[in-house]
Amino acid sequence: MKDNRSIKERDLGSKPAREKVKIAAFLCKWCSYAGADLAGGSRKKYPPNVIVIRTPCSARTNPLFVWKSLEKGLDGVLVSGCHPGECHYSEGNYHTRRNFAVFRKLLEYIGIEPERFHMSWVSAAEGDKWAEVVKDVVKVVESAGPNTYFSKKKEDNG
Amino acid sequence: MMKVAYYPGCSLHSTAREYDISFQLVCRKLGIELQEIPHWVCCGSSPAHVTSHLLSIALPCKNLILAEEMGLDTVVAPCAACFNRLKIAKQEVAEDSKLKKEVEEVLGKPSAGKIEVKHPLQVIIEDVGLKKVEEMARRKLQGLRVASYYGCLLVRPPSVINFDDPEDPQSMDNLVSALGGEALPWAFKTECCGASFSLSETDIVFELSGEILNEALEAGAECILVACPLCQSNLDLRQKGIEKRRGKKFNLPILYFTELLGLALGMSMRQLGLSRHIVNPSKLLERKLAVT
Amino acid sequence: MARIGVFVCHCGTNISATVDVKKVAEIAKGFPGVKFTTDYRYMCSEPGQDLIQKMVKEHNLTRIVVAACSPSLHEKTFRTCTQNAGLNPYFFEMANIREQCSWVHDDREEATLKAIDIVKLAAAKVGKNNPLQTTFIPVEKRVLIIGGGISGIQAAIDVAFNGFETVIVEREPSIGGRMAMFDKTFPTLDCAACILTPKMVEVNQSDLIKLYTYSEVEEVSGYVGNFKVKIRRKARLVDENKCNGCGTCWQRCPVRLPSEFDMNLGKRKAIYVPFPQAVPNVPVIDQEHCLYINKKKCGICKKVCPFEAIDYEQKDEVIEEKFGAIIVATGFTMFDHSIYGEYGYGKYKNVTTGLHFERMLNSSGPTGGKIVRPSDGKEAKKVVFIQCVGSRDEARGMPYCSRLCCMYTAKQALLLKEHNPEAEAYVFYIDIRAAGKNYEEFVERVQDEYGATYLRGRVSKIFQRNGRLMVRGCDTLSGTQIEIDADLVVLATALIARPDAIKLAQMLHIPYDQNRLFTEAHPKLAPVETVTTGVFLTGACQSPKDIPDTVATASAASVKACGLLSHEKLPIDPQIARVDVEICSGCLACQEVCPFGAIEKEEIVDRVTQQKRWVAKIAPSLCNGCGACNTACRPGAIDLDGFTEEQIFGQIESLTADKGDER
Amino acid sequence: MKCSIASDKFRRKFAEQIEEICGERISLCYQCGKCSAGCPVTYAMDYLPSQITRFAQLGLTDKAMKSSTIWICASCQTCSVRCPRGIDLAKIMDALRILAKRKGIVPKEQIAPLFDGIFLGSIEKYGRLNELSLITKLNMASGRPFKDVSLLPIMLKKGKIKLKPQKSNPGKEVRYLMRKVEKLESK
Amino acid sequence: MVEQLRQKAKELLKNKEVEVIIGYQKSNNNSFTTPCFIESEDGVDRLTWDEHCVYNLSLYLKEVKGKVGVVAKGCDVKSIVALMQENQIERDRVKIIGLECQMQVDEKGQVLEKCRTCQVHIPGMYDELVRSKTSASKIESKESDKEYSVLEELEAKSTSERWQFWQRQFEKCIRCYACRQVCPLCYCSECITEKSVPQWIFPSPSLKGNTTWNIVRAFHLAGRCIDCGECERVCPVNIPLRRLNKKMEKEIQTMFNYVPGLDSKKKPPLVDFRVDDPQEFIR
Repeated sequence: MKDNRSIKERDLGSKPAREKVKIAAFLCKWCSYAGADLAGGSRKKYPPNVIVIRTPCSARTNPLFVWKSLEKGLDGVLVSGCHPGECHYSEGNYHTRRNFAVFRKLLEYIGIEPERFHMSWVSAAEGDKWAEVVKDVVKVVESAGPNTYFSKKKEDNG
Repeated sequence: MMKVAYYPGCSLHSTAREYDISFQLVCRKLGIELQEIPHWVCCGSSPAHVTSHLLSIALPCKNLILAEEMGLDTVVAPCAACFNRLKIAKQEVAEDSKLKKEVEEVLGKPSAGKIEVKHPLQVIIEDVGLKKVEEMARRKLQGLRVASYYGCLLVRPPSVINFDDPEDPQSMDNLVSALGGEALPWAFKTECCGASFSLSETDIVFELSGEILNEALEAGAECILVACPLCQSNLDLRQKGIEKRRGKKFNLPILYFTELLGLALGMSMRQLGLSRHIVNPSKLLERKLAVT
Repeated sequence: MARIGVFVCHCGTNISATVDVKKVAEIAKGFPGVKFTTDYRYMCSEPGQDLIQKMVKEHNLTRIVVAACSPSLHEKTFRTCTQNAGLNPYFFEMANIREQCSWVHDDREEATLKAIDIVKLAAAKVGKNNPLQTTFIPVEKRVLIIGGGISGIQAAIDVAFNGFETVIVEREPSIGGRMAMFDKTFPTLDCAACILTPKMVEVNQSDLIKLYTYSEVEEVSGYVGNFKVKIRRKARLVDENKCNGCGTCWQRCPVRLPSEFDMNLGKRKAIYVPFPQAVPNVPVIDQEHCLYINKKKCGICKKVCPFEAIDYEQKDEVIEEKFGAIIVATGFTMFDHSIYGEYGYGKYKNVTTGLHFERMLNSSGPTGGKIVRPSDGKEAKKVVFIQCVGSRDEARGMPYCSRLCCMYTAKQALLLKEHNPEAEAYVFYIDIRAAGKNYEEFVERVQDEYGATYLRGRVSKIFQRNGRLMVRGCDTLSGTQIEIDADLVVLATALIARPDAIKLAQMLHIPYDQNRLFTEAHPKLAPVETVTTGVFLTGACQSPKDIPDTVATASAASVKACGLLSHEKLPIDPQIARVDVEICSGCLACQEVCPFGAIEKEEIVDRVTQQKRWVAKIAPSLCNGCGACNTACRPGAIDLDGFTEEQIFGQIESLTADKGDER
Repeated sequence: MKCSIASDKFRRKFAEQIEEICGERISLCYQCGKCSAGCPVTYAMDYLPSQITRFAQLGLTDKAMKSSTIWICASCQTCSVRCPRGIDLAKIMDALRILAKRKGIVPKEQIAPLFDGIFLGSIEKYGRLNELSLITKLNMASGRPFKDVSLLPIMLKKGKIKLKPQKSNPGKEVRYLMRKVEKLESK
Repeated sequence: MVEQLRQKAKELLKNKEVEVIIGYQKSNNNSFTTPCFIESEDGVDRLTWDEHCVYNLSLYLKEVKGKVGVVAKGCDVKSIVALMQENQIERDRVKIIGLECQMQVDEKGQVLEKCRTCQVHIPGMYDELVRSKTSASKIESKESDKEYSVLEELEAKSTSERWQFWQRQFEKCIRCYACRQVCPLCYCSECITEKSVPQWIFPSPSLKGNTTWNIVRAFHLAGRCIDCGECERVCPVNIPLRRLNKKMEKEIQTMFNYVPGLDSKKKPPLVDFRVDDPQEFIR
């Protein structure tokens, strides 16, 4: 995660308080959603900026959902699924990985900050990891600030 | 005509002159032009890699760069130790970008990446081909019973060397069979002769080389074929001492495969420098091959 | 327009301590379509559920949102409750404000705002839920068992005992598998044949068990309850119905060949039964070597057969049968040690494997129970056993432990001593893994009573000197290198998946691991199931197993299969993919990504052009509802019920409709 | 002799040091002993090669580095080729020797390290190995002045060694290269 | 060459191997060529071939039913391969008359950008081949003509500069969908943009809708676009669409070592995977 690491290295703590970012997270129900549940079960604390949309498999998450989220004004998107080789449907997350490997390149090329899209593998046993991922993602999205892609020109309501 | 860079290494200019002579002669005959790398340096052999990893990579790389600067795409190294060090250096630099940077800093030049490192056996088997060798042979080996001894460094580690089998190599055996000799199956083809201890821990050489000689003799060998100056020196120079310790006569000539190939191609023992061997091979060769 | 009811749960104080549930209920009133909201202490309790049902009636609600814990806990509970309220059970969504909200945030205001978002998300989705009907499929009450070793035999007996019909498909001419080759079994030293043969006979005599030996599964289609299976019955050239196994033919056959069953240590004929107790006791003609088939000479077997059972013209036959469930019992094969140059590349005759040794021990085996050197047939007095050959070897073999070699090696060392008390047994091992019942005690006996010499270390080289084997090993416990001259070396080679395991896995749509071993649905809680409903695993095709474990999994798998078959009909989850053929352009990208082979190509007549064209068709019973096909479908012709595009768009939109409004 | 195992942190650091030098992970070793079984020179070692790896795993660095084993290893790579975990033990032996040299705990009685130094000295001077000078210097340094003297006449006669160093002398370049290596490594 | 082409076309029609041949004919009023559909032997004289034949005629293959012959350059054949890969045409229904092309030119007589870096001047698949006397593959390419050099300028820009660049481009879009109509791989009978429940793309021209449309199209073509360049050629407002598609092509080639349109037996990259695919971007 080259791009984000460089951002993480910057001191984010000293940034002035700004508008709270909102992030949609598409989680597969078998691993990452269960991992997020486990984080709750073990009372791991993390920032409240991430709202979860539950999907059967990460492969259900069409890359274009990510674009629609950004188009509609969300500040960041996270997609999370089972670790490779652990997909409940045996190979769904391999397809997810390919789709997003390509799609994130398109986003960047079109001029979307790489800070806005994130992906992770979180298993049902990784409650801690889920909390860490959320903390990280929120930090990085905050560094990019609120989504203003279309806010200056309000010419349609699509 | 095939043109390759030639890295003789220290031994071929000293203890293994006859390997140098016979290899050059054989190459000329087979249509391979050898161009010695100007100002080549020692590959660092056994002491470098136990002293400094960087040094053990930088020294061979220095030679690879020199060879590449000659505009050739292959360098041939007859000494198995040199061959091994050159191959390892090339691979490690290719796989480790950090090491690559360090080596380039030491050498002040971009490291060579394209040049291929080969052992003479590889050139003869892969580039010339046994078929051609067989056609060109003027003398048959007349069933000469040969134990081919490859040593450790010629075939190990297989992931780097990528030539022949690490446990039961066949290239010299195939050459012997192609030339009409009898290639003996035996189990000590890649056992260590103690090469690096030749001068420091000579007792180990006596022990290990003694085992090899013994096993070859038991297998019915009349001579041992080698492809490395260190193997040759240990088995030849130390043979008398081994005989004394074991109380057993071996009298096994230790021939370079280039020498046997040279004989098959019609050259004389004198041309090939066979008089330089400590265990005199002339009786055997005169008797079996009727060469002079 | 949907009329949504939102029910916010306090979960005691689990939620209400951090989330202002009253406020959540209050604000939710303003969400599109929401007609009623309330909060309650325990929604999942009986009074809570009653409340929902009452409010549905009172406010004429058509959709329910319960904001409480994770759907993995109570989705099912509230679906039933929704159904009891007279609504379609899928007109319900759960908003997870406990695990993913109240438990992970401290700030009450922030947590409340987030809970509101979560409820909004659920309300946006539930408004667009489709009524889904659970469908049922009838069940074919037969079980297919692939493989007729001890595992398949046990499974067949258990299924038959439950009163269901089963078919065993076995590739070899006889059932019995590897166990039929063994001499005695550890740790009790029962004779393998004595405990296996009665089971083989039972299988043969059961009215409910059909045997297709010398047969292979060629194609599997369909789904749980309705598998259609094509089976190739290879031509035996002997009529099974006429032959009574008298043996005249094979006694007279002039062709002598190495016997595979005897690991090439003994001979068989070109017409043969693999071993005397074979079931069925009907020979097969080896077409590759039969003189009549190849040269039109001989023909003796046909001449001497008193029942005219020999039929040289017989051809392979492919039959198709239907099954409700499939049990995979294909077993294992042995690792080929000839990749190890240091052990002589398989060239030394006296370097053998455990199975060779097993045949030699067997008194009805090729050596009549004598332990000999295969090179010259002389008695082997000094035997070196080497464990972990190909096991626990990431570099060139299998990374895993083969699990039973420790035990059978100990058994073989013991039997060697029993056959010849003068013989010496040396065992090179790395760790002794003897974790079964009475296993450790057994190994102790072998070392103590029988005096087998155990050396802890791996052997590095075996070579031949003067016709004897030199074994160069090491005893790491004493710190010494050891060289033993042996008559015979017995390698405990790894148990590995069969070479064609992947082909079968693809046919059945079951996953396999990096070692080509079939993968169970869950390593702990579903150890004999696979992710393909209706396909079960038993025995060593899943991982190396000894006989007790194999028999246990066979019984487990048969219970699972019978459980399925005990239903007249099976429900299928309606949250699956469907194709809009009007939009589908037939690129079949969906077919490429479907992990279950649930998508087929179907020819339809276009409604507008009246021309034929291809479209994708989904088999509902094979679809598991992962949604990979949706993503692959460019025009959006596929949708996934329960997670439709409209629902997900609605969820995204709900999050952004009033972005910043709350702040 | 009782021996207490080094702390976790120390062991990890030592393992990392070895990995840093040679890229091999000692933690992969599960002590099957195949290296020791195939090693041609165990008979001359005080500990088995597998025991050296074990010492390294336990952080018993002195035990590993002061053993004769690491100096007796002939670098023949038999162990590396056959290791079921794919560990290149020959490289670990190299790394231990390098570490021992760095720490200055090379046992006096070991001749191999003397040989290494004199060999490198020779190529530092001449760019290539001068065998005659190597033999004489090594014999003097190891206190065996007459070792192999009986072989000298025949070697001279057969042209195996020459009294004069070779004509070409790329020593300068090797010296330059060695300085650079030292500089880089001291960083 | 033209004679050879007409001869081959004639034979195909005569032997009833095809019912119709899709080719190029001279247009009436200028040096340009237009597609033509020839159903009888005597019509073959209309066929022509020169550097002005730029259209990708594979576009019509799906529409024309029955046995059909098509005149195709190397790049066009790539789209035929892609269509076969995606089940849209059956190989045995189509006879390909491959043409060795000599670099096609635009209205101004300039060699097309795509031709300068083309690797398939001789088609990779054909039933009949018409060779050229002046082979284009012999024409030396310049250093600046590297496969992806067209992307370099934009790639070097910062994220926000790129956003502004593309926004300026998309602002121009009038949603005429000419890019889609001319694309051989945009064959869906109903395009996602026509879908209203849910609405993926806001239908009338607007910056947001235009951006979404172009992103959706670029992603739908990822791993499939064979770079015939037709979309960019027909765009009335000159949006540099090739730079979008080429970028996807480059990334997919780097990550998955896949080039579209070369092998009809291969799975397209976005419905395929390898266990060791790159994933350094995933936490």
